[in-house]
Amino acid sequence: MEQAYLTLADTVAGPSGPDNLFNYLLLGAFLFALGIFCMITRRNAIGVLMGVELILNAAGVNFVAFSRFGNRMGDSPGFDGQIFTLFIVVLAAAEAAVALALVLAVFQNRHSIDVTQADELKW
Amino acid sequence: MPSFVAENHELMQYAAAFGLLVLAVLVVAAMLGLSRLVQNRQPNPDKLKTYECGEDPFGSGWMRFNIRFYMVALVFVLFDVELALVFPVAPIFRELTQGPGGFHTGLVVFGELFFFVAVLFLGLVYVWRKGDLGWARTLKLETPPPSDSKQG
Amino acid sequence: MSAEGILFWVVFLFTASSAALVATTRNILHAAFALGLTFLGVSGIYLFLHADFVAAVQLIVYVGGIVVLIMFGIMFSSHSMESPGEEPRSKFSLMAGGLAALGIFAVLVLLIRALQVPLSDQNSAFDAIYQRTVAVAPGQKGLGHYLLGEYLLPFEVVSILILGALAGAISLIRKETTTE
Amino acid sequence: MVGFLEWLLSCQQALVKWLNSFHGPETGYVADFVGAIPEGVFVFLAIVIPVLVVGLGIQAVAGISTFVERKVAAKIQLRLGPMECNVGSFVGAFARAFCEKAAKPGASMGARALALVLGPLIPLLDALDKIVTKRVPGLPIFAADGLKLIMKEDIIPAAADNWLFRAAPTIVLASAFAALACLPYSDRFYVADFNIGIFYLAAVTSLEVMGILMAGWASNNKWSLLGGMRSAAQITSYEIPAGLTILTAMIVSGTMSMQGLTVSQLGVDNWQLGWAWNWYAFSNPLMTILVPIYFLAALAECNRTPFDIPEAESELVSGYHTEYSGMRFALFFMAEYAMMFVTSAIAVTIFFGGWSTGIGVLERAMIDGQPTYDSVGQVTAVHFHWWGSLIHLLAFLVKTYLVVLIMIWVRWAVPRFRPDQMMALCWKRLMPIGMVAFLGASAWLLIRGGLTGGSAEKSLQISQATGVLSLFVFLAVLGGIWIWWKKPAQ
Repeated sequence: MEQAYLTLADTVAGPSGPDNLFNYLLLGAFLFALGIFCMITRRNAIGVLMGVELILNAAGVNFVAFSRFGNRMGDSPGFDGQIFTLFIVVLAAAEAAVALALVLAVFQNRHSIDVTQADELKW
Repeated sequence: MPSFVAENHELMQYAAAFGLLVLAVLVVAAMLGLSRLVQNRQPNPDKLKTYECGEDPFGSGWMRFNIRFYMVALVFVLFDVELALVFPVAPIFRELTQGPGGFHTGLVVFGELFFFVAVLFLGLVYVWRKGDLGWARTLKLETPPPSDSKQG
Repeated sequence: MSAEGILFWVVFLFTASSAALVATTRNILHAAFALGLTFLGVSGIYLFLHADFVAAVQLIVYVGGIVVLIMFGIMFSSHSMESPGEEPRSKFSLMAGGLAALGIFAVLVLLIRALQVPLSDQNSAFDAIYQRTVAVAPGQKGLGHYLLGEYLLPFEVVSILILGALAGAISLIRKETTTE
Repeated sequence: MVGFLEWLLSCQQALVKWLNSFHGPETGYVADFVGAIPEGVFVFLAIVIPVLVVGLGIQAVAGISTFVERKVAAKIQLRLGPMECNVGSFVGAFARAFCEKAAKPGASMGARALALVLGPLIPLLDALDKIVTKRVPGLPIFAADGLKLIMKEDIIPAAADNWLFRAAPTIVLASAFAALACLPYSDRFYVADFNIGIFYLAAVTSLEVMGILMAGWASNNKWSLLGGMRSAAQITSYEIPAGLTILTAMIVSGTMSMQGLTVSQLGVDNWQLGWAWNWYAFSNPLMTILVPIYFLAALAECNRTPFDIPEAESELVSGYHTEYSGMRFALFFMAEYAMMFVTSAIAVTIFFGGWSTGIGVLERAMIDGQPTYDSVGQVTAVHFHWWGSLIHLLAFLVKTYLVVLIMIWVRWAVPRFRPDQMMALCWKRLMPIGMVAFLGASAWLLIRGGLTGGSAEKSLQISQATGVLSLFVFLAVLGGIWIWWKKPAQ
């Protein structure tokens, strides 16, 4: 492995398709970046929440991918990543429930859920 | 057993689920296509109007509804999540309790499970006692239009 | 390419494109629907990782629960329902968001590459990481043992957390119904 | 499916062997060709053929169900149409008329091609008329109904959200279709048997909600939106009792796999093996209590009466599919009947022994080789003769369709709930009962483990005691339903 630099193609080098860890990491990175984009650009509070969900999914993909491919590296038998993803899903549900309740409460008071307009600390 | 199956047993099974999803899309396309071949299409503005029992539709169809729907979805999501966490525990319970010396392991596991479900039950009791499961309660309390209590 | 590989790329592209739709579509309800499809695709990805149980949880909680909740939320929170959430986005926020997303994506790709370099240095580990770990027993049984053993505390704490979330969210909404 | 692939591969080998037995050059070439077919082709076939069989089969079931529903409705409500209406031999007559028309100049090429196929079939269709059509009244209505649905104009309202409107029926149908993948049709003939079988089913059927909500929203119609919301609230709510039932079944059986659930209901290895009283509905009192709960949840998830609040035609025109016409409407209906079949199949699997016939002598005769047992004598794996598998397939379909028939019967015999009653029933009745049954089942399993201490003999005695108890509970449940039924209206 005398390569001085790696290209993007090398990033996903190795077996193609489902046998390659880096494909999953790439998908995770893509979902994460899209989630960030969604969070920044959306003015609707629920749209921002969708961005958060995308990011959480990106994290989940990475966790499960490492639990499958990474376990030869250490001594873990490989379910930790799945358990973590399980908890991520659960916490995402709790987060979505509370966040949407907050959004509805804000909407009730201000008749708008545009996050750019909810800029006073108190109303 | 052939090599492919030995390696991809589980994945190949899920390919069938994927195949059925694709088949559903194909069935929709085929049936709509077949229908498109034999049907007589003459759309006109009256036909394309939103159906409102023959009257001209007033306003948009997208209107606000009783917030109870939202309440139900919210309670559902949280209970659903709790169930989803109990699911992996349930199938191992039998093998933990049956068999020699299973009682003591089982007692611990049952305690853990009981705590979890008891908290779930507490949530149900809370929601119940606060009256959030009743459908038309607050509408009756605050604003009494009787027509609204049935709608929704 | 094997049939498995083709299937994988189909699911991969499906997930990525519906996620792109979530971020770019202007109609917020379309975004919610695309979000559901993204979750569906991600659960397919979990299947490729032999995490069948997590995939099912993803479906039942995300698609069956959270997406429905979000759809309800959208329906209850847009007051002009004519064009649900057709939101004009400012050029500035689009540019800022695009830059941030691109930057983060670039950093992540660099990180992934950085991960690959040490792996490729030690040949044995590099080979090992490409090998699928089929030796692990099928999903659900192991997960259950973990939840009751090593991860017992989070398992029980989560139930209390959800109770708290339930009480909090419900009381927020309840205030709405009574003051309305 | 794996078994099917093995069978295909063995067929290939047998064919090669047979062709080589001629020792001729021509057959030798063919043998080489057959032998050179890559394994991937067979893998593809092993996936696609079962998928097509169940996918097209469910459409046949849905079609038949609409007819059966009409017949049942007519029986109950004394409707004359499906009971009396018959024009005799219309299938053959229709084909003959079509072919005559196609033979005339000016007919389209498509019609001529169809006539070429249809023409030789006319004697067959006449025979069909003689045997079936003349004797079953109501068939012409069924045929006309299908024809009407196909020929109706497909209208998408101008105000609707075009894309979501088109996508919604696909989602609903896809969720019902995907569930077909892991139903235990038979011990040998099944599409797939996932490790997490029943959890997969619970997950996949919950996709339906998204489609229904989309249909309601995309129509831009007040009735549709209200119907879609009601439906979403109802289906999601009733998923919780259904999930509790499934959890209890998992606790009791110790497996999530649909085949595993079925095999675990074959019972213990003695003369009782395979008899119907081993089924969970008759052998475990807590499961017996859950039977009506799951049945109600299944009705609610299919939007069937008494839970047809989402499409209550006296209040909401037709609910979330008000704006759908023609074939798109038919797709929703197909999904509904497919969903009925799926939920019935789940009920049959977790309560009524899946593909088991329930006749111990017959099951014993069909077993090929020796079953394997766990430490307490419970059957864990068993292999049947191929004809036994066919009988099991038949048994599963008959049992499932019996449950579908009960659902149809209930639809025409019971009035609709109010939304608040529906909610109260789910959250205030079924949920607590389901939770208590779940905890009770696990507590009982614990006590049982303590009592037996792993001995097969004691385990058997306890099984028999609970079996008798469960029989009484089952009779009590039936009696309760009977009393409720006969109770004079207030």
